[in-house]
Amino acid sequence: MVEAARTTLTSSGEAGSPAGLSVERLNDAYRWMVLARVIDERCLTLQRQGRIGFYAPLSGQEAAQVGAAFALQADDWVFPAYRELGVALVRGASLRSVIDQLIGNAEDLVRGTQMPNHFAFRAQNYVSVSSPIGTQITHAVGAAMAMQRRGAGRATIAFFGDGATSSNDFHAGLNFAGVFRTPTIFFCQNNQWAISLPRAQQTRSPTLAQKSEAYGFPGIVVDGNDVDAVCRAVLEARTRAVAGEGPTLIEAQVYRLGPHSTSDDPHRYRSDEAVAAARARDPLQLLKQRLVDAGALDDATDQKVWGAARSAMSAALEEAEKVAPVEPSSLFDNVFESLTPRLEEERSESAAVGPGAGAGR
Amino acid sequence: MVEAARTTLTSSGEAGSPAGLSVERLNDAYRWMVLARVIDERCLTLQRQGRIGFYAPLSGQEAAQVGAAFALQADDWVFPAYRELGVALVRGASLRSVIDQLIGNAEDLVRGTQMPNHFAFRAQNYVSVSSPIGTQITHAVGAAMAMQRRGAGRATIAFFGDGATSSNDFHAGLNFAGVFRTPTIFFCQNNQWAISLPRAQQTRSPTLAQKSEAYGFPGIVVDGNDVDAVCRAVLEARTRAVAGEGPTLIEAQVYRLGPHSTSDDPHRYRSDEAVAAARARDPLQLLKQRLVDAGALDDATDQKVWGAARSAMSAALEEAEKVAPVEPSSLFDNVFESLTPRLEEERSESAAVGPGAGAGR
Amino acid sequence: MTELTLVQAVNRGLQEAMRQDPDVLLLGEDIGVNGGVFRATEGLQKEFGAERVIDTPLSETGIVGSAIGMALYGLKPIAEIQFQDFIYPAFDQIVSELAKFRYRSGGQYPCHVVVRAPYGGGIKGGLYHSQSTEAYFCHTAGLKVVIPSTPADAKGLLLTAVHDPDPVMFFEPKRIYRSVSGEVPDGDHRVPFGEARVAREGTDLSIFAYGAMVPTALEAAEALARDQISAEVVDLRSLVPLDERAVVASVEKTGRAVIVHEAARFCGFGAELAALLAERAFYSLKAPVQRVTGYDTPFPYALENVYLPNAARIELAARASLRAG
Amino acid sequence: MTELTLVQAVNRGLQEAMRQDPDVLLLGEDIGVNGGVFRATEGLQKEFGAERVIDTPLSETGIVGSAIGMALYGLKPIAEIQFQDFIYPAFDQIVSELAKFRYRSGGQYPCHVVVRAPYGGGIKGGLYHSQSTEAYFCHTAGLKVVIPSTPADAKGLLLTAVHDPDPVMFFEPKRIYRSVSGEVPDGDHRVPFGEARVAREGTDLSIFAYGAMVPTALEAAEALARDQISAEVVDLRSLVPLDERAVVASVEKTGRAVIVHEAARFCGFGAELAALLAERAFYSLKAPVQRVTGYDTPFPYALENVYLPNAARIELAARASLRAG
Ligand SMILES: Cc1ncc(C[n+]2csc(CCOP(=O)(O)OP(=O)(O)O)c2C)c(N)n1
Ligand SMILES: Cc1ncc(C[n+]2csc(CCOP(=O)(O)OP(=O)(O)O)c2C)c(N)n1
Ligand SMILES: [Mg+2]
Ligand SMILES: [Mg+2]
Repeated sequence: MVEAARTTLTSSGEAGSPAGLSVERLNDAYRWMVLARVIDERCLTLQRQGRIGFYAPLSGQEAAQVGAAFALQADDWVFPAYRELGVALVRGASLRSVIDQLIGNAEDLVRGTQMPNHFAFRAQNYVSVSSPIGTQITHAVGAAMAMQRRGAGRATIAFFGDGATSSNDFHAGLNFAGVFRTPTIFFCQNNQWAISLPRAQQTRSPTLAQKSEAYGFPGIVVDGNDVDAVCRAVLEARTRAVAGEGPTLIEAQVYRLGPHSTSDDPHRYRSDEAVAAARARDPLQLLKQRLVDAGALDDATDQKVWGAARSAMSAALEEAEKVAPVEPSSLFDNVFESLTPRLEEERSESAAVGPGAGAGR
Repeated sequence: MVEAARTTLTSSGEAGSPAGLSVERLNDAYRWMVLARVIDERCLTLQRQGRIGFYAPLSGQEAAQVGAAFALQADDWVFPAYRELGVALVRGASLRSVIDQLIGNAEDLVRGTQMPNHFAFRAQNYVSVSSPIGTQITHAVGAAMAMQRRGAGRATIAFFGDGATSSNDFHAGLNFAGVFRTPTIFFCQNNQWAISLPRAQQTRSPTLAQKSEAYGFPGIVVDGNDVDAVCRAVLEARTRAVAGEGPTLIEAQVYRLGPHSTSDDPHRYRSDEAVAAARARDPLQLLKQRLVDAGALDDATDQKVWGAARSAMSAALEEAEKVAPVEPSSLFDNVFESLTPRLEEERSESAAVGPGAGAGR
Repeated sequence: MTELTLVQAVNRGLQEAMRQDPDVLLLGEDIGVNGGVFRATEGLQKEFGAERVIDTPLSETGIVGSAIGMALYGLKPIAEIQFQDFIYPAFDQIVSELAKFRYRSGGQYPCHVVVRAPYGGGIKGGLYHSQSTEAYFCHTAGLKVVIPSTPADAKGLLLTAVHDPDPVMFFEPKRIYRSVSGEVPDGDHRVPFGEARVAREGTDLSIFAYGAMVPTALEAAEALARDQISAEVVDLRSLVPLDERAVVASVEKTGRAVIVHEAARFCGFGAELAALLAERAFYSLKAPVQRVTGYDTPFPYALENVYLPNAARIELAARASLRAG
Repeated sequence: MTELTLVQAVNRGLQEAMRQDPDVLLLGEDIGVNGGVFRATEGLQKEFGAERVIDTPLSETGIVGSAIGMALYGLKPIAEIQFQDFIYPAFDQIVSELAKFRYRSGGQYPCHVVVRAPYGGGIKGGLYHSQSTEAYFCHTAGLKVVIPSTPADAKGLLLTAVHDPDPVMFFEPKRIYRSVSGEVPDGDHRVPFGEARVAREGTDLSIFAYGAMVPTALEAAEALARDQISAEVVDLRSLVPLDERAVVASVEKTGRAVIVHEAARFCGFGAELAALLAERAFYSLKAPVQRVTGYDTPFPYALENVYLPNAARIELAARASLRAG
């Protein structure tokens, strides 16, 4: 099994691998990917306009995310990082709820507690995102251990980046998963950068996938720009997981086309040429071409796809911006299930000061 | 290089590996190993008698420790765990200073601050031991990075156990070492147990040595009961290190013949038969046989070697037990280079209470 | 009722919780076949199997991280950290994740984990087997922090912790694991959080303590009583939520406070108690607040008896308080 | 003298230290070619090379652990943690190792590392880009803890930290990285540890603050002055060692204390200050001590302005103090 770590799955597939996505599903995938791209483009603008406070784009990672999400079942649990908006959408998180979170308004499911991109969608089994890198990896393993007790036929999937392979939780999580043979898929989107640090300086491991060998289970490298290949790799891993054959590490090789986040200026550390080269393999373009070649898409339809995504975005945004801001008193909610006496007092104290007192300087 | 991870060095050596130890050196090694074993036996008794508070024996790991220590230079830096007494002895730590530490008397080099076995011998470049598992591994890497700046021809070596391969610092340390190609030797004594947890439950990695591949450098499995093989493996790793070829992970396979420590009762979790089987490959017996076969040792001489070790131990113990206890006021030393006003106050407060006030219940 | 030592009471509490609810499970190092290095989990793997009493690899990061994952999915894991001194590799998981899951998900993902760890000195454990690190966790919003000082409370607070919907740090005074014993109710027994216990009533001054310092405080109170000084000893039991009312009420009665803990003084839990008194019992206080604590040094080995608060030091502080004001 | 922002002063402090001593080097995430996410290390890799300004893999454990190793060997590493919120993976290294190396080796292995981290709220950073975790480190014996509030102090305390033989946690108020500027001495400039700075003299009450809360406290003092209330503002600068004498002296003069910090109140640094006053300025205190702090919740996103102390809250507390007693 360890040998699999050296195998690169290509879109032509392998003997025994599940069949590829139908043209219909590929068409679906394309729509999700376009929607994700549209959200990215729009949000970068919204942030510049001060309408949202921060944004971390996923451009370049759409195929990896949509492909992975396509391979999952509703009962599987997703443990995402901050960049997995594409996965959330495919799993059914509404555009409105996404934008509510980006704004942090009164209808935001996380109640304005978190920065943009730090979603939680309980109904979609999309677990709450935190900023510290890698911490969700051990959670995915623990939840998978719980599934071993009472969640037959389910799996967990942890999403993380190339940088996260250096985290404590990567090591602990993969080791526990190996020892307890948990139904876990470790899905690493190697987008070649951890902010300004290139992949080559993150670790000397020839591939990230092969790190699984240190924990006694297989690792797979997959072309993350190929939605079909990604989907098949995750399907395979999921099949192994629910069959009790243990975890798999998948390295989806992609490229972060945009800045790390709206706080980042990538010109400081990488050349335009490198990005242009990566753009030549833009997953949206690759999939579009494939659909065009299959006669399933033409330019006019493509325009409509983009147009529909843009309208959906605008409509949701308009609604979300009408929602009231969060109530000041909600600051004290959800620290615990119920308020402690001290928190009650602080809530009163805070109400007495009044929101009118305004911010610090 | 990664392929080396699968290689088991045997005592017959490999093409290109340094020559084996001379009979003279093997004789030396035997004496150190006997001394270590004598200290172990004596200290288990001393602990039962309440003359020392705790002890962690190294029986079964003498060849691994003495073999590794033989391969090092005085200027190399050792980052030990709590079980590496054999290494300290070979590097020149005196028996007296060892026993002073076990007692925690006024001449203890660590001033009675630490539990037994938590040595520090600055003159021997044997860095201070702490209890948390694995933390010394990143220190060894940092010191090696410092050597890259101004310590040409030197290397660092981190000692740790099989359990420590699960620690955060193992992951961080090996990854940094790979990225920065540090002159570091990672020396794992896989004694098959982390207290009660057997090696197989620590990780599913087929060998511990191969974990190095995840960090892009070679790993080697060596028979840790063979002092010669260990020495050669470490020599090789050291040669690579000082030549700028980067780190090596060595897994010395041994067996912890005694309890984890004087607080442990191994009968709760392992069978006497398993231990008996391991005793059949007691490194002292193996080396003795080799020396006898080479005509370099006979029973009479062997008796003398043991006798000398026992006398040395008794003499040192007698001296050490005469030393005064540590001064109560020294409690406040070495928190910082000099006392802060608050610590000065606390020292006075403590002196005013007086040692006569006695302990809490 | 059964007469038990404190560690036996912990063991019975775990057993009771596991019998009550199949979703309760334990994970930690050496807790299975070995029964825990202090024997707190003795016999439990035998009764409940290796799938509910899980020996983990040597990684506190993994223990707490995976316990969180289990809790998110709906189980009720109890994670053991072998010594509180080894909790730091799990600190990120505890502070960044466990404490904040409910909050940051707007209540969607509560995270019901109990983290147990033996703490404190007095066992000749030196720097790394003696620490009292409760203040770190008390300062971390989102965690409850509980420390029993009697066998009955050990079982009763533990069962409350297991049924509490929030994360609970449950710290056990290992120094009195075996030296203290007492009657413990059989079966389900719960001691609520947020209620201090007056371990000894008194009128001249209040001594606040928790965990292993409670018997020491009582010993001091005994000694003071010989001189007709009536010391009240308040066992806080739950540090978060803190029974602030009981703390203030005691000082309103006595006018004097001596605060005792093993941890270093600076920014220790005693600072919060003293602050509380300076804010809320200001007009009742007749004398400066006294803290009797570990010194601001790492925990020593040879000199642990110099470092640790003892009855004599508490007595001295009490007398200083009585002389003042 | 040069007019600099606070973050520029940090940058000049690092540059000066590296020019003074070839053993000084920096390591951290994104500090090299990217110049740090706040630009604190801008230009330094260009001047000193990638071997002295080291971009590390994404591991705070590795950053602090390897910095310790470098320091043991004799270098003077300055480790950057990108946000103080991400210091927890290094907590074990800081608390178990960095803080205890000198002690546990009987002085044989001092461990001279400076750990820099931007801290605090006010930048819309939410739970994980806003925390103020100084209390954890202040409670840890063996660490010095320093927080500047002006550009001159930022440079001066940083240079003192680099030359100090002990481990120093150097926390930078990122919220005022650019909003505050001032004259900074060129070249070698040192501000000693353990000396508070009276940022504004006053007679009616004392406001204690540090870091980003100092300008806020001054703003409140300004507002109070309009009502003829004379507030003294004490900028603590060094939390460990703390200038206890200055704290006590100020309250001996004014009789009233308002303590301000961003961190949660419970067991925060303010508790230690209040305790100190309850112990050592007891007879001078005319009114209950007031704490104006972050609430006992995780740091929020949308409501950070409700959470964070501001001039209005400080004013209210000051007036309450003046009304009392
Ligand atoms: C523990 C921790 N350290 C540092 C950071 C700051 N930081 C945020 S994102 C990031 C890089 C993450 O890289 P990667 O894991 O590859 O994910 P990507 O952003 O590329 O999706 C860093 C260093 C953090 N969030 N958490
Ligand atoms: C971080 C941490 N967790 C737990 C412990 C308790 N503990 C002490 S030794 C040990 C087992 C160590 O096993 P290994 O690394 O194989 O070393 P060995 O004792 O076999 O030499 C454990 C769990 C510890 N010291 N540090
Ligand atoms: Mg990345
Ligand atoms: Mg071992």
